[in-house]
Amino acid sequence: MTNEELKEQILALEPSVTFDETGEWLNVQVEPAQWKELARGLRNSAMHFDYLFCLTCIDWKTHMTMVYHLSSTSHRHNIVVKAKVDRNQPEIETVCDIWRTAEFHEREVFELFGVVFLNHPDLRRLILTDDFEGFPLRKDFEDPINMIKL
Amino acid sequence: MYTQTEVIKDTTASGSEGELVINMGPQHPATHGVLHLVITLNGETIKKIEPHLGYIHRSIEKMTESLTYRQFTYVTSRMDYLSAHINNLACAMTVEKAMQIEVPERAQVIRVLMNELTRIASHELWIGAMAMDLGAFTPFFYAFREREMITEIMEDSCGARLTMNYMVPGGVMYDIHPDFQKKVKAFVQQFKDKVTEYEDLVTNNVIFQSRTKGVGYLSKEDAISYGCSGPVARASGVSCDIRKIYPYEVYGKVEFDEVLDTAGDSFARYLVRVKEMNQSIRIIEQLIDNIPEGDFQAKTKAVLKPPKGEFYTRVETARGELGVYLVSEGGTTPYRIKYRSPGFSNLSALDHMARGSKIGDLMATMGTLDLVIPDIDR
Amino acid sequence: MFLKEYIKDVYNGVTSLLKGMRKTGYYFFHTKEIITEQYPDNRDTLKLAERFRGEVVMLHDENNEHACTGCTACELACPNGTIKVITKFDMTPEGKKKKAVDTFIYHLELCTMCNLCVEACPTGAISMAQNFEHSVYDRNKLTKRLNKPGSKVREGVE
Amino acid sequence: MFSLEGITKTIQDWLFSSFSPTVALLIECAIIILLAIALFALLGLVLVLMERKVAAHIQIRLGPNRVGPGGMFQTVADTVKLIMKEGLTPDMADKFLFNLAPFIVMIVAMLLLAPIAFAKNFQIWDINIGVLYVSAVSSLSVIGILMAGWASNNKYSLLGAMRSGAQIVSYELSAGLAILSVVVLTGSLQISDIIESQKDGWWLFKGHIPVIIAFVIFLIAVTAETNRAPFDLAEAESELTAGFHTEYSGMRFAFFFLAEYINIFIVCSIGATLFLGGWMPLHIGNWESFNHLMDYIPSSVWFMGKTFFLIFLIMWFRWTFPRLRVDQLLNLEWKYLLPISLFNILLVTLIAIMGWHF
Repeated sequence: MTNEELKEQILALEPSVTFDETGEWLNVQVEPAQWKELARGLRNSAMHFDYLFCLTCIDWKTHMTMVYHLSSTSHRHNIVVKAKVDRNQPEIETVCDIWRTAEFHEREVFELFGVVFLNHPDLRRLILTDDFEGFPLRKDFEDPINMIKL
Repeated sequence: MYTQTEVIKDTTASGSEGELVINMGPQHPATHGVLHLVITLNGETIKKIEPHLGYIHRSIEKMTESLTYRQFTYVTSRMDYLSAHINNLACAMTVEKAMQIEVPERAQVIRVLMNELTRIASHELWIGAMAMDLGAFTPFFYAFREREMITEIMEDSCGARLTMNYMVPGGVMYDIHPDFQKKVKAFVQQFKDKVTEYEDLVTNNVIFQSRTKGVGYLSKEDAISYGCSGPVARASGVSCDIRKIYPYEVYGKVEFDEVLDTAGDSFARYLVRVKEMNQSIRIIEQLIDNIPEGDFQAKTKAVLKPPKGEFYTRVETARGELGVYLVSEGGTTPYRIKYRSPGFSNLSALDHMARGSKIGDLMATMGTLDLVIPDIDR
Repeated sequence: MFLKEYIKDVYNGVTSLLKGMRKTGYYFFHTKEIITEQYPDNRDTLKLAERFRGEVVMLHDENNEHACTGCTACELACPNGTIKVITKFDMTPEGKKKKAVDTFIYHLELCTMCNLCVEACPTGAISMAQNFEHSVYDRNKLTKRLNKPGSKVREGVE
Repeated sequence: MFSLEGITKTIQDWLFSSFSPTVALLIECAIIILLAIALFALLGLVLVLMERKVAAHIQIRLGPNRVGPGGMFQTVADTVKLIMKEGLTPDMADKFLFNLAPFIVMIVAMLLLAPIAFAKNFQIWDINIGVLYVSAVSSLSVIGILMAGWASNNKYSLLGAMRSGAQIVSYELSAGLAILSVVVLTGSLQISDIIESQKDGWWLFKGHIPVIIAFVIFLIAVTAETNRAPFDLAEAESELTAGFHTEYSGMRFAFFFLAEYINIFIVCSIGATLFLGGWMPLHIGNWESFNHLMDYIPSSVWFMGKTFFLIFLIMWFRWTFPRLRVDQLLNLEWKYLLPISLFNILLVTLIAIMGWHF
């Protein structure tokens, strides 16, 4: 499907989204509150985005952005969905009941960025030790011992 | 939300009635490194597997934020060390995409040749290690004999055996060694002669077949949902070869088949990998005599400064789809890099695949997932 | 029919096992196939690839001259802080100040042999050597000074 | 010509002439114990080295080649290392059983040496139920393994011991039936009688196809009984780290290790005795001159040659095949080996009754 068709269908699912077409793929900006609904729609509608191949977060110092890269194994089209979350109290609905790969990726983002995924079945640390403090991939993270500044 | 300490403490006492909780790893012969699995058993039957990661987490994503665009490719050799070339290529391609660098044809062909050699080397090691997981020690050495030839080719041309750092933004670091073509042809011949050995020792062996057939089944829907890629997904019938779907470099110009199987069990994953080696040989044979003349590296500025924006590159490593997500703010260092590693997603399906099977089956399942722990932890 | 299947099963199983044994048996009796490299014994005949990256060295010619101008391009290119170049200012005969290398410090223990410094060097002063036997008892010995004492930059290298 | 028979006879005569019969018997016992222990140590060293060399050559490697010429003293060096190592006992282990287990395994292996005929008239105890004795005592070793697994307070050990229990108990059956087929043909349980009956040819050749089948089943069953690959589920390195002896270190580990190799030697010597004629030279029908020539080779050489050939076969299996899964292991026994050997024993009985064998 072309970007125009995708836009049309996504707007039909969720009218409040905004688009950005400067990158390689269509970027969809969505509010965290609407994300879960949109995700379900993207997975189950005719667009059939069944393959979540990348899930990550970016710390912009003022806010954080959750980034979801979606692909369809039948139509071979890709989109990027972004949801802005508050940096002080980052919260977003989990999508691991829609794409099960999200379970591990969300756990990773949870401990490296501190984003809390609501209704995640098993949200606990996967990589770091229990006594680890701070969120290492945030921009303001400082570790005087292990981080060597060149 | 409960913390990790509680889980590990829990394993010293047995679980609920009739359950046995064992820690497999971080030091265990079959976890190939430092994977830690907390396995709940009922007798020999697996009820639940919880992976615990992070024993080799170096936070390469964070490290990369303070490295320049020339420096950050070499770190990725340490991620999936068995497909170091392909990781480096993904990074180089991301920078090239961002800066719109045109890579010379010769460099592209060399890159593809190196990639396919890496893929064969990785699968050779996997065949040996997987047979070893199932208790056959000898194929490991036979596989390493052929792999040794590839590492020697790499050593000649790239200067290192495992962490080559050969792909640089704009092309490759050096031109190929004068003996490269001769040695690759010798390797192709040797591989074709010796591939029957794996068939005799492993593929057709009745014990091996009974250990892998019907073990660790993964359906097509689950493979997609768990984000599996590479041979793991292709054995379940998911067409996901990035080389075919989104061809990069000269993959669009060479003939090869995407190996697909529909059985979805460990034996199918085994077969897919073995057939993939043959396809790689096919690609190498097409390209080895047709390396075009020309530059091996495009002219680039000393300091690379990609424009502001977001770039995503997908390549097919030996394990599956590697994604490099680059967020650039226009500086000399990346603002954020995310590596979407194939092993991480493949591992997430392990619990689903191994539930209800025996401990022995777990070895077959884990072996055919082809986990490389630094790739999972990054 | 069941019996036929059963016998076929046993037959196929046994033949597949025998095939494997034939292969391993072949290697047992053909000792010339052995590929073991007797490493410390074959040191004299050991041939490393010419591009093998073992350590960074600075090339000196017979006049004890090198090509390093002290531009610190290698230091900037290094991802691990392996190289530290301490520069000084020499007086040229014309009385002008000229930047030159005083001490070229190389931390072998930090080096990952990525070759980026060699690529970055504009004058070809440093290169990779094939020596790979780096083990020493004291890690201080791994911090090396690459420019030989008394050496100076070659004439004409800018 | 050198003959062990002469030596033993001289010693016995001298002992009985110089001491009272009781003292002479006690001294004889002491000599035998010493010899058995010496044989144990020697066999351990030789077999471990042999295994490593066989493995190396199969795997296109050289194997140990640093200590002594061709690595001959590698195992000696290993033994010294193991003796010097600290023998750890896990914190919550059952200390008594934990320390007892390796000795039980060793004692069982030692007991099995008794009825084996190493050469012509060179046998510790020619008991009239020799074969029965062997199969009865050899099944005791499972007790030691279970004890080790249970007492270690380690879940891997426990799983390994449980597997081993199921495995040894079930493979006893087909090993027993395979042995029985030779007993049926010979009509005696005594080892010396069985060897004597193979004077004009080994049972493997005399007994037609059923005995060959019995021999193959015997080999498979004893491989399983000695916990060797492809049936090394009790140890199963990639699954259970080291199975029942995970927690053992130092000399106690060495005992398990040694017992494994001694057990291999014993089952192979039993196999050689039953199917390949023990110390009996290769005799072919009425080729008188050939048979005479064969008699010149000492009987001990014949016995050792046959035994080591079988040991080599078992090692060859180990370095070729993948490991079976625990349910497949039991399937193989109950669905394949047991029915086949039951059917086979009927055939053997038929042959014995009709006198069809040579």
